[in-house]
Amino acid sequence: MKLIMAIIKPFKLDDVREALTPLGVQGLTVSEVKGFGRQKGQTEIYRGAEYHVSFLPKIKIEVVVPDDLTDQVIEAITKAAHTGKIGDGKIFVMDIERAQRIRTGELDSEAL
Amino acid sequence: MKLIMAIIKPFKLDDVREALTPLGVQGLTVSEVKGFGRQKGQTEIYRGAEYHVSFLPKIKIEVVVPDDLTDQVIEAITKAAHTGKIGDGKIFVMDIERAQRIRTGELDSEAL
Amino acid sequence: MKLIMAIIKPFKLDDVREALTPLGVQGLTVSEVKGFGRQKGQTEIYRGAEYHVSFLPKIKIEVVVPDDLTDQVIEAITKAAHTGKIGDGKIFVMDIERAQRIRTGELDSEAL
Amino acid sequence: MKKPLNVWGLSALLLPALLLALPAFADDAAAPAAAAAAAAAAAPPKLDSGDTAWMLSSTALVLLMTIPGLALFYAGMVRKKNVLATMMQSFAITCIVTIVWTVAGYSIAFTTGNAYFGDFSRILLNNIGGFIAKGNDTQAFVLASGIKDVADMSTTIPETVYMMFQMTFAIITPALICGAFADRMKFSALCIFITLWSLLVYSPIAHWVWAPSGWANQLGVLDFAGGTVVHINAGIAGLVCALVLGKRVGYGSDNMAPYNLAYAVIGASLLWVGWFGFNAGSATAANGRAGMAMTVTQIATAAAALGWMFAEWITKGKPSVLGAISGAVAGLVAITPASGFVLPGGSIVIGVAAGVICFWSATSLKHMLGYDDSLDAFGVHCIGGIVGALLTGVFSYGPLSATDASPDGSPGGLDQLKLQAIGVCSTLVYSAVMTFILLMVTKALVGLRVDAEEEREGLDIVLHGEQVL
Amino acid sequence: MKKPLNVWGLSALLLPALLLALPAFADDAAAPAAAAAAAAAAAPPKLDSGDTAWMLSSTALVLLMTIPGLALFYAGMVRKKNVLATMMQSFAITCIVTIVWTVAGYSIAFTTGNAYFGDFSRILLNNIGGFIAKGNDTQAFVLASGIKDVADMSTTIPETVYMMFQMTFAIITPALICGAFADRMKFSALCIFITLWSLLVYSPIAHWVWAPSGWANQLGVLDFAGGTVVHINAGIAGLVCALVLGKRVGYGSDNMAPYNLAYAVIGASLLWVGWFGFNAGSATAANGRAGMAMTVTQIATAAAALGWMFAEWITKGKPSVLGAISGAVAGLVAITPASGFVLPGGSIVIGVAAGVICFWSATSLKHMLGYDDSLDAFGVHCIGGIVGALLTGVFSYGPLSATDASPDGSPGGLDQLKLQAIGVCSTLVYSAVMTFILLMVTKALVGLRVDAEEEREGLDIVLHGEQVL
Amino acid sequence: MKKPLNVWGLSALLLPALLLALPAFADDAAAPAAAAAAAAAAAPPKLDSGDTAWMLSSTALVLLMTIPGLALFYAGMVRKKNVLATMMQSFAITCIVTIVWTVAGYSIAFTTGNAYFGDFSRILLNNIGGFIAKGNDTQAFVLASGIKDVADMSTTIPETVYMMFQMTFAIITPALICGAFADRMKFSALCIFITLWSLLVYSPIAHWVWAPSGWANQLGVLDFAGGTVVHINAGIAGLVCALVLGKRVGYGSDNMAPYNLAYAVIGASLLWVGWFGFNAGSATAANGRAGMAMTVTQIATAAAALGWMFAEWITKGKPSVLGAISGAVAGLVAITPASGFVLPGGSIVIGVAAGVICFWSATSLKHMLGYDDSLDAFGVHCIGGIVGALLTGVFSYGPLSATDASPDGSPGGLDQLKLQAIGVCSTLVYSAVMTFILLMVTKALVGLRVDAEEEREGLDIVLHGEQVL
Ligand SMILES: Nc1ncnc2c1ncn2[C@@H]1O[C@H](COP(=O)(O)OP(=O)(O)O)[C@@H](O)[C@H]1O
Ligand SMILES: Nc1ncnc2c1ncn2[C@@H]1O[C@H](COP(=O)(O)OP(=O)(O)O)[C@@H](O)[C@H]1O
Ligand SMILES: Nc1ncnc2c1ncn2[C@@H]1O[C@H](COP(=O)(O)OP(=O)(O)O)[C@@H](O)[C@H]1O
Repeated sequence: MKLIMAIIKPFKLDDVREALTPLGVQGLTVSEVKGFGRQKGQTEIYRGAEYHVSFLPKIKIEVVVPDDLTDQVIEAITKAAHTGKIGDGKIFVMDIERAQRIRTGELDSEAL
Repeated sequence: MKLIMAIIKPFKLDDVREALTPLGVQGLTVSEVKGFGRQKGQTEIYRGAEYHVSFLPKIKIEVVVPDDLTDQVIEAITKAAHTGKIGDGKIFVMDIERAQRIRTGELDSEAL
Repeated sequence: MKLIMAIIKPFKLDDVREALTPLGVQGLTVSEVKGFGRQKGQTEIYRGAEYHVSFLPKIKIEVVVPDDLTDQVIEAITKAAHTGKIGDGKIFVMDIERAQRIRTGELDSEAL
Repeated sequence: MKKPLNVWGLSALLLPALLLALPAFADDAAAPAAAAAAAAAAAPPKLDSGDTAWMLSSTALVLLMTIPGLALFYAGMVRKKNVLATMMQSFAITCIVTIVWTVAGYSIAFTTGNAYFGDFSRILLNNIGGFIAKGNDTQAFVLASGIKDVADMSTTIPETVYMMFQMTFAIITPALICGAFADRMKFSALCIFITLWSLLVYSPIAHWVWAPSGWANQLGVLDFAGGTVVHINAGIAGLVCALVLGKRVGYGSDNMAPYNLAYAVIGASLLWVGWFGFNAGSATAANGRAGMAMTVTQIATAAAALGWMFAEWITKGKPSVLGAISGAVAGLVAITPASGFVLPGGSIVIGVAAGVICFWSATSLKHMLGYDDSLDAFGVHCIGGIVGALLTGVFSYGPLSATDASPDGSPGGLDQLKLQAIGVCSTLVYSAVMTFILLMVTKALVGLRVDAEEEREGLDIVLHGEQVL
Repeated sequence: MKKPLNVWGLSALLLPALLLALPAFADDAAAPAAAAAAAAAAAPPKLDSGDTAWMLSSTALVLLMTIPGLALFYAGMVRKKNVLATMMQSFAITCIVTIVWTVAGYSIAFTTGNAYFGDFSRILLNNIGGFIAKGNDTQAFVLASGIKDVADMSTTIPETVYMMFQMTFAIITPALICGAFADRMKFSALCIFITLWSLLVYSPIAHWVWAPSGWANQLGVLDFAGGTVVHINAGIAGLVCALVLGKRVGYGSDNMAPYNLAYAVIGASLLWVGWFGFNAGSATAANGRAGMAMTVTQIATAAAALGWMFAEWITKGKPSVLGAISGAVAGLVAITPASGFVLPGGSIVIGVAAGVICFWSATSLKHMLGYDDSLDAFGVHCIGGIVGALLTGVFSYGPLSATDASPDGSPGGLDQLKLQAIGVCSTLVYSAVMTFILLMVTKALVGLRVDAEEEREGLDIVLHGEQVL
Repeated sequence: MKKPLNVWGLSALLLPALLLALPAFADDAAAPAAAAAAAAAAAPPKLDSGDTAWMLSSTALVLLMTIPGLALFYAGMVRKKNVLATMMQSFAITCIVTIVWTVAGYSIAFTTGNAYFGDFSRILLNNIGGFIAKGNDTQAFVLASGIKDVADMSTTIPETVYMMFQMTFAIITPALICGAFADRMKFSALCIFITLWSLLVYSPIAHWVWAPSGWANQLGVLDFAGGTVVHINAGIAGLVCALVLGKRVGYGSDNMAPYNLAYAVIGASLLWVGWFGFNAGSATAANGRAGMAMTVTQIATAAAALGWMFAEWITKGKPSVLGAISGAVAGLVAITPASGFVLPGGSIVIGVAAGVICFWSATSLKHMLGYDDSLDAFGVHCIGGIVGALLTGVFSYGPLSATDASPDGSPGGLDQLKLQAIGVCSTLVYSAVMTFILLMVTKALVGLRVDAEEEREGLDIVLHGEQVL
């Protein structure tokens, strides 16, 4: 199994989730994160003092999938999260050695 | 070393932490996340418009342990986080190549 | 490529970011987490009832770097996040099999 | 980075107002003098410290309704990225309308002029301190009719207090409109549009209904505290804004759940408390009518909140907090025109009707018709205002409005109901048409809407360079 | 998804009230007529616009205490998942009690009836506008005793204003109880319980203590603004609720740290400000007694806040914000019965005593006895109320309560202390017993508590389908 | 864990005050008697219920400014870790100053004494209830001059009400200072410093300016509602605190963006609403002067908010919410001394000047000079206060301050401007010097600042053991 971790723009979350469902992805986990990257942050102004906010709000999606789904999932995310503007985000893939469902104790691909 | 990542129900956090301490786990890191899965989300109502909230609040625990503790830790988490109801969550295991304690520079299992 | 995950004290975030830029790190992702560890938590008092808060606010930095940068990045983080006091945090290293930039589809080290 | 403000745009604002008003000015320049003469003939009206005390307090209460009341009510219902921009709308409107009212709005609304428009005798509050000597006014304010056969209206308070109390009404009315175009209007457009709207829509309608020389007042249309002037007016203007600006990006697909309903509850609560100043203050005195106005306000509000709550509980299975507070606001709106005219019994009916009907309009009608009135400015204020304005004509109790000149007062009945319908319709038409024109003018000057990407990023950071939390 | 509301449950509510009240009704049907006759004989009491102005403002201030004051104070102390449900309790109670008070509560409390229960002459506020002519009441409200040898109480304000001011007290009292059962009561149960409690507990006790015909009033029990009627009453009812409903799931093991103490600070601050209306408004006039009531309220509150703060600082090492605001509320509670009777010196003693004793009751007594009074409705309101009610009997200063009929007023002393103890005990007993009975009735109708899993998920989403942030 | 409170430190507080005051006490012990005699000769001044009603309401409004107004305004601008500690400062100061004012502050400020310091005849509010009989004061309060050739000032309200109204001013003034040392002062130091400052800086300056015997009052310095006494005084004290305590850790490098500007907007809004009590209440009556004071307050505030907003829009490209609310506060500050003396025209000029100048002082001057006045207590309150105090001397309109004794009042002009400058300078010098001394005393007793690591961790958890959210 692979853990696919995608950093995307927040307003793309629903699109990505909808793109994954048809592939048979039945679960995923989402966190609010702040991203620093090529996309330049925003300038905030407080009593005339300008702060450069280098961190922008992003969404991190973590989804564990069977090996054979990996490519399709990556492709689906790329498509759904794409705007073509800087800051669209990244996808990283890691290996998962083991997975277990807490409720039933099912293991590995059974557990996803 | 292994990174054990567990997605659990929020109110089970204290139970899980208490289950790990006797095993010698001396540290762990916790994030608030939102989970999408078999457990159906909630319906929220705003001025009569019903929103289906597909994401439910979950807690993600990340704990790095020496290889030989892996099984016990997984078992302890499974037990402590179990309610038997849908949405209890998952445990994923990844390999950690290296660990370092910032304060002392200690490495690997010394660092945990 | 490696995913370097560092848990640090919140007020060290800017220092760490500034330490990484000269190394050519062009992106990273940050989350607010709560840490449990050797550092003893705080005591909060509510209507005379003392709660021991075992979880302390920490920052988790996730940064994916080419293999050859790994050591320098770890060193830079260690230095910048160091205060010498308990609770300074940890650095964990994992292997990343694949990376992709959503905007362009660029792969692996091109994508970082 | 936004481009610096288009300064000439703003300075162009006062022109149309001046042009439109010139005829009125010419016709009635002599009126204030006449009024003064009439006042001199009768015994000068005496000040009453108790009435003044209550009106000073009421003014504070009504200001509290807009800042922070309405600011919180609206900000709690938008998404996180628009919270500050939404609060800024209420706050900036408070400042802008204060100046507009001082410069010309008050004069347009509450001087004699003709039946449609006041005159310019109080421009820049000219001579408003004219009766002051030794730190106090020597006589109370008279709302002069300046017209034969139309009686003056006497108060027992200084004119400054009357002007200030009315100013707080002039402030909240345009602020209510913001609910309709929340999340997408440019701030520069808002500044221009509100300035024009205050002068050319609010002030004239206030004149029609509340000035002794106003045509609706003379006709006998009843509107104690602003059902037509404030709520129907703002609500229909909101609908026009919602239609002209179009739907929010993502409307119908994105989750637009409120950021923080706790803010909305605080806001609704402050609206309720402040509304005591609005309605009971509209008696311009601390008397039995003020007491009855406060009583019926409380009862109608509670009845409407429960009406909406139970309607939702029965039809949707759960009584929501947003429903309860929305119902309360609907009740407050509906009782507004009636508050100085009806007794507790009538107020319960008005409340329940407002709660249930506005529940329907905000939850069903809106989706049926498909406009995106973000925070239901139309669904609650216009519909609630119409319910209240019409039922005023049904439940009005004579002795509350009786005077020496009119010993029967204005009791409810079919005749009164017809008059109420006239008031409602003319407000709807005038406000809708003028709002449309002023939006077009504003669009021509600076454009109305932020672009789609800015809207997605959120108005807080795009327009104001700030973020909440 | 919740099952739709059990409508017949609610409609069954008024029955017990009617049954219980019938004897009173039969006995005293003639009383209002008698009172009217008496009033006619003397010169009709004159309205005073200054007093009316202050009472209108006070009414707004006391409403502000409940919404948003108490709503925020309580919501800030619960966990995130119960924030909206907690605000909803205050808001819904405001609406429910408004209707209950209008329908029968006011009549039960403030008409003659007998020594225990008013009559039904003001049911549905019947004839409350009876003196209105030409937009004002022709005479001020007289709180009729209707009983030989017991003097009427005259005011200088319209009855509507008196009724409204008292309504805000009727609203806040049951809302205070919610602190005890926060986080676990069903909303349907709350609606039913509060309706019954308001009619059958609050209104009668208000009658005992404040109606000229009430037994406690005739006996000479002093309670200026509601130490017994409001705080002891709500506090002991809270304790009974906490005992009957049982502890929160996870009590003693889970972290139940407050969600947002900033809300609690705002809430406590608004309670403080609004309490000026509560206490100084209880003078029913803008006079020296109101001024002194405001003065001693301020001093006792500050003294109690500092008392709690230093007690905590010394014993726990840190002065907490929650401690300071809790102390302030304890001081406000304790000075309430005393506020129209004592001088600044006495108020400092009352304040310090309330701060230190309530610190002990909320932090030690509660843990010793082991009940789970979530937000210390009992520990602060009942204990603080008892401290204040008894010390009123010690520090009462005669000239503040003197009248022509009683030129010495009610000076403090052993005799008065005994009377105060009687007032305290009878309130404790009656409220506790009735609360228990009404909880049992409610339990039989719809059940009292959400189930454990719902409680764990949080009331916001389970009961109202909404979430904060 | 903090070490338990150093109790003797606090008890040592009152000593210096007593020592300093002893001469005054000796000199003037006979004065109250004399005043009483004088009062007896003339007809006793009558109470007015309307004026009393307004002053009771005003007192509530001014308390609302500090809690929760200022508490929220300041808490919204600090970082998350200091939110509760910042609210606690306002709340604790409210409590502390209430006691200090009761014990001695009021007596020092508003009794005769000499030109610099009152006497001790009202220590512990001694005899403040002296005129009470049958629940009301038999005569209104006279602010006795006790000095030949200096007229007494008569009011129409009970002394308790006057004392309470003034107490709320004594509360907010030191609370304003907190803006300067936010995020770094020890709470124990704050308690001690504020106690001393209230007694030895605030009360004397209030005496100079507002007591009939005060030197500035006799000289003819105009300060209607506290431009010098409150704002310049607090602002300059803030600057001294900022300089003595030094910059925040991380100033200039760390992101110190406000935690929650929504809180700041609520706070600013409540300040605005409450300020009606502050300024219009300073008329001590519900009359034309109060009405005009409310009017000019509203206009100047709106003008200043727009002034700051457009200045920022033009120079920085975006109108920020923080800018608009800061401008509003600057306008409120600047109109304060002028509010009972000027007409609407003057108020617009004062407002615009305050908005633009304070924009410059808070955004440019501060960075030029390099002090760290965290929340611009100096930049807004001192600078705004000076703008207002001086322009009062320009725009003052005679009839507003005219009396029988002085039929021309105090019209603006060069002479008056000079007097205003004297008032400003003496406040600046006395407050700065005394603040410095009292900070040194406090430092010697308990130290002023938390250590760097505590500051980094945040005051909420370190000082109070609590956290927000
Ligand atoms: N090397 C990296 N490691 C971890 N996260 C990264 C890395 N580079 C970028 N990111 C994340 O991806 C987001 C988008 O990257 P950015 O460089 O701004 O634009 P783009 O994705 O178009 O190249 C960043 O905000 C950050 O959260
Ligand atoms: N494939 C997955 N990858 C990542 N997280 C997952 C995955 N499947 C489930 N989860 C997480 O686990 C949580 C529980 O899963 P769910 O399917 O609802 O119930 P159960 O754990 O009982 O099977 C989800 O809310 C989600 O956060
Ligand atoms: N085994 C672990 N797995 C994951 N996170 C850990 C682990 N041990 C420590 N941490 C994280 O590192 C933080 C610091 O650890 P702690 O033991 O308090 O101090 P130190 O880093 O000085 O040893 C913890 O708060 C926690 O977030």
